[in-house]
Amino acid sequence: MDKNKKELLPINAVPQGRLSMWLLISGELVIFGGLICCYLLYRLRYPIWAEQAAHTSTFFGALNTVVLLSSSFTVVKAHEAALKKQLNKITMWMSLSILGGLLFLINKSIEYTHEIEHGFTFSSPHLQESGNYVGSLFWSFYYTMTGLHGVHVLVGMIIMFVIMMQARKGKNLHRVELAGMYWHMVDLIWIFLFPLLYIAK
Amino acid sequence: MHIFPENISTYGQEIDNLFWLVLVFVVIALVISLFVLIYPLVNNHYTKVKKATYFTGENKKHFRWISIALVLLGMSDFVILLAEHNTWEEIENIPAKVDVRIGITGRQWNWIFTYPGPDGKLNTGDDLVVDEQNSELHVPVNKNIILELRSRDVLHSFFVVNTRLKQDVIPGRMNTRWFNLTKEGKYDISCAEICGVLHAKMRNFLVVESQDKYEQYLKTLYEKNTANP
Amino acid sequence: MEHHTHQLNFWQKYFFSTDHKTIGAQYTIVGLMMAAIGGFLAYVFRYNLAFPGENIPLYGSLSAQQYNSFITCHGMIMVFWVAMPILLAGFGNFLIPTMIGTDDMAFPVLNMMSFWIFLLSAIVLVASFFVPGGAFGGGWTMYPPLSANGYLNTEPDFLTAFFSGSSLMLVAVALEFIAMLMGGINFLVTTINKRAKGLTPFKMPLVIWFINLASVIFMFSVGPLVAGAVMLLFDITLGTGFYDPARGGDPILFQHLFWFFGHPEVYVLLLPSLGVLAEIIPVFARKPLFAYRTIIYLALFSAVISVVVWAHHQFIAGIDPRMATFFSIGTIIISIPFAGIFLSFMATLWGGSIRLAVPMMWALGFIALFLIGGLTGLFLGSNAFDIYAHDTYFVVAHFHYTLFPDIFFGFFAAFYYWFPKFTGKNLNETLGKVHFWLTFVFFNCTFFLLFFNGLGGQHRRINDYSAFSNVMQEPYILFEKISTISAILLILTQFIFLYNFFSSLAKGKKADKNLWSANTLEWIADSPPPHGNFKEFPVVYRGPYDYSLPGIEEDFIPQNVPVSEKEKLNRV
Amino acid sequence: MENIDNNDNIVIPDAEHDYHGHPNYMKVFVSLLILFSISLVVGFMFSPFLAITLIFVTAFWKMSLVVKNFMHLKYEPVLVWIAVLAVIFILIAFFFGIYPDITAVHREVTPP
Repeated sequence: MDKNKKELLPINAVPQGRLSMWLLISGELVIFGGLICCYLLYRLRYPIWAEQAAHTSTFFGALNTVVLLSSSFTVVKAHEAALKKQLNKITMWMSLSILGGLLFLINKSIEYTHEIEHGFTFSSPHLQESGNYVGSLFWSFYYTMTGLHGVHVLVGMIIMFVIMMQARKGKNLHRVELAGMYWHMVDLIWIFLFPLLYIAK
Repeated sequence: MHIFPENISTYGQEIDNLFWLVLVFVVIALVISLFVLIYPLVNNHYTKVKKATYFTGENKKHFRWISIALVLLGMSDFVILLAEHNTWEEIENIPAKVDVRIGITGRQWNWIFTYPGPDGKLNTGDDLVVDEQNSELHVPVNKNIILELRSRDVLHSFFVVNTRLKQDVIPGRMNTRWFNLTKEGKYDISCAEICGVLHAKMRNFLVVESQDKYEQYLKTLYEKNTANP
Repeated sequence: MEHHTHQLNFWQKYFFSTDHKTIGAQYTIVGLMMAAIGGFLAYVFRYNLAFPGENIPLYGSLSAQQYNSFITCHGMIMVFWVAMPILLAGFGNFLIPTMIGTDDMAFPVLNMMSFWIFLLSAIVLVASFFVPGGAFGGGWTMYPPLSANGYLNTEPDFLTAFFSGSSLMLVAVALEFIAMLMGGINFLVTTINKRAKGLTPFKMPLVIWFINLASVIFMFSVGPLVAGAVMLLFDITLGTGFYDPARGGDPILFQHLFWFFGHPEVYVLLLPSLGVLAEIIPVFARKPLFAYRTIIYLALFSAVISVVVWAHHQFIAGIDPRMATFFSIGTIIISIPFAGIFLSFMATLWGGSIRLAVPMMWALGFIALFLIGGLTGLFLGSNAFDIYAHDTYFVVAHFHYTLFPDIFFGFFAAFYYWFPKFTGKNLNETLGKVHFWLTFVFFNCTFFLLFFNGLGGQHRRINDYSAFSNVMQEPYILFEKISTISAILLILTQFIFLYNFFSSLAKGKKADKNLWSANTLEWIADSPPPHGNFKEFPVVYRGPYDYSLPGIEEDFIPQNVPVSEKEKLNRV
Repeated sequence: MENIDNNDNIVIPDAEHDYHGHPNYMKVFVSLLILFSISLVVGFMFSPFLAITLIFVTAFWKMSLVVKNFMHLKYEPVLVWIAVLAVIFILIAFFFGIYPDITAVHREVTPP
């Protein structure tokens, strides 16, 4: 597509799959953004949350960030392969991305196990019993935000798997990019959750 | 027939006046718009012979009547805002001169009234608490009364029709409002925010009385409290 | 253009159809059924208010708990299960593909799925009446702590808490949001990508603009509330404390989350109906819509402003007084574009050649009633007076004067206008007029007197006013009775509509293809439009409102008629 | 009605066709990793306030890299930009509308 032609395109030159994906992503970002705003407001209200945030494991958080960033990279490589119709490469890159998601969830569950062992659960009864209600609220937010994000990771993995199965037969190759976009959104949310929950102590 | 119930607070009249002011604007706007709406209906019936005028209204000259109307609307809105702003500030901000401070706490389903004890201060150990259904809130007449509004369980809303004061009470935080009542008598206190099954039964009384009677009431309350603690 | 002519069986044709018209009809019919439920609830609690303690015909006696449930569900149902499916999803499904000249939605299967999720949400809501404790009874705003834990008065286990009225209502609302989000994305993509050749944005009918704008507002404002609803659900079922002040939370947060969506929602409901007016008024005034482009700009402007006015619902909730001033300025600003839109509609009538057909009567009735509703908003927008009027019947009357015309007058206008198109049958004109006048009169009798009750200090959501001396006096008791009787008559009037609907459907006269002589693309298709709508995709050459163009014999030119040389000379 | 003759076609690119350009993904990925390590390291180097500011600056930077390059927002028309920027506008309106009531509560909050 030469440059002149591009300028002639009307503003709406987006294929409908991509357009609907963008709209879905903006809708999802508002949901997560609302949740993050609520967290941020409480975080500013209760500086005391820092001592609870200290219990989160920066190591696991950082590891997960690297995992998600890399899987974002692999999925965009899959998109590149899809444009060149290299079916084997698509399968490879997408499997790597799904593996990344899996790794993320495994990390997350190890992390959850640690935290639950220390008594930090959805409503953290031991904090409530000792009168530290504010501290228990931090953990409610922690589990809601990471849990909701985890659900999105799982959904993203399922979507990628389904589309990979289609793409390796050469069907619906353009959907590889759409799955990728959804996965990038999952990554994007984590980019904000990580500093909010793990490093801003 | 009176539009408003009897007013007993110092700022109540301002709120009533505000209503009349806005009503003037609303009636003028309504009459004009209904005329604009109905006039063509009466005059421009459909005929096969005469076509309607072709008029897109796209340029500024065509739009000028609407622009003028919108500017007028904006201006009258602004006038209303200016007119009500002082009243709003007056009600929201606590006056410097505090005569009586009373704690009011909502619970399912009655209002709890807390008077300062013998030390004259609220929120100390010797406060006098009345926590009964249909109990009375006694306040002296012509005094600045500061209300500390709290809630014990869910949202309620402290509403005395005759004082024109309404304020939600929210668990976990205290709202402060005030009134200065000019007329003695007995009035209803209701809850204006749905608060559960017996929301309709959440009614207490406001008794406005002279300073002497008020002090007398506090004294008997104190004696009752010390008699059976 | 290809048609899939393979035979569909009964289920595929009427239930699991992917055809936009069938889905639109499904939305509308479910919406009307829910309206019947909402209307019945209204009848029961209105009867209780006028004749307290008496046995209610067709129901029995009403307890305080049931009264609270009924007012709550009446509000919920009317906003989320009547207005949303009829105005947004129903109109959107019927009108968008036909008016932009295409065969179906961009994603027909997604469209079908969104309807079934919507139906599921309606079923969950109705089911909540039958769980122990009944449907939630704390106001449709669902303010915690009442919805979170004050409602059951116990520390319930997970299952009991999950199957309680408040939790099921939240689940139903969440499902409804998902359905409408899916529908909204579908509308937007369809409108952006599937328009007929030549149909540039500024040649689109206004109703398409407004439905899409409503979808956009909905999509962007609902997010925080979805998050908030999840948090509230966890508060109910898992014992967290997001809104529980005893556990560090704050109930005010939910109020903000709710109204951040709740106020834009008002415009989500209003815009599709305004779009319908914009279609009907020019057709029956035989005149171009006044200031078409300006209306679009005004609407875009108000869509932006609509997300910064929400806190005027919370003036007395103890929010920061300076913020209250800020939000009341926002409220004032947003009144101006909507006034501009209504004035433009009225200006369209001037110099027109007006046919008072049934759709036009509903449209004009809408404007007349909405004027009262909108102008009484000025009282409530001034925050000092709102201290007194908040949560009284003044507010009740005010929002019924805005929402009733919006939902029902808007729907009936559209119904009488497009019914011949989408069924191919004519409606009975006389019955339509009777239906209009009775609805108009009884509606006013129901709600106008309530303004006075509100000014008299009658606070709302009370099943029994016997404790309050300011209400238990004349004329307020009389007003309550008049209002109730009118409300019952208003509900009975709707049977005329039902009769007209079914009898016309069964044995109505065959409708002309373009019986109102309108310009927009749906009138080019056959009546009723077949699967795929158009025989061949239309090409658009002109705007939607070219009525009574000088120098042309007919007083309308459909959008797909090419522009002639002669016409160019005549056009100023 | 000046566009009366402007019978323009709406050209919707073929979904399977590569209608946009491609950045160097490896470069973007490496810069993402660099930014990420910066956000990890600053916590140990600067005062808390500065560190948090830097952490969020890098977070926003990472966001823009992902959205613009991986999601190809760079190559999208205005319409998509509006959809994405609207999210930010909405969230800013939401945050600052609520800030005074939740965080900057000036009134006495009764202890739980």
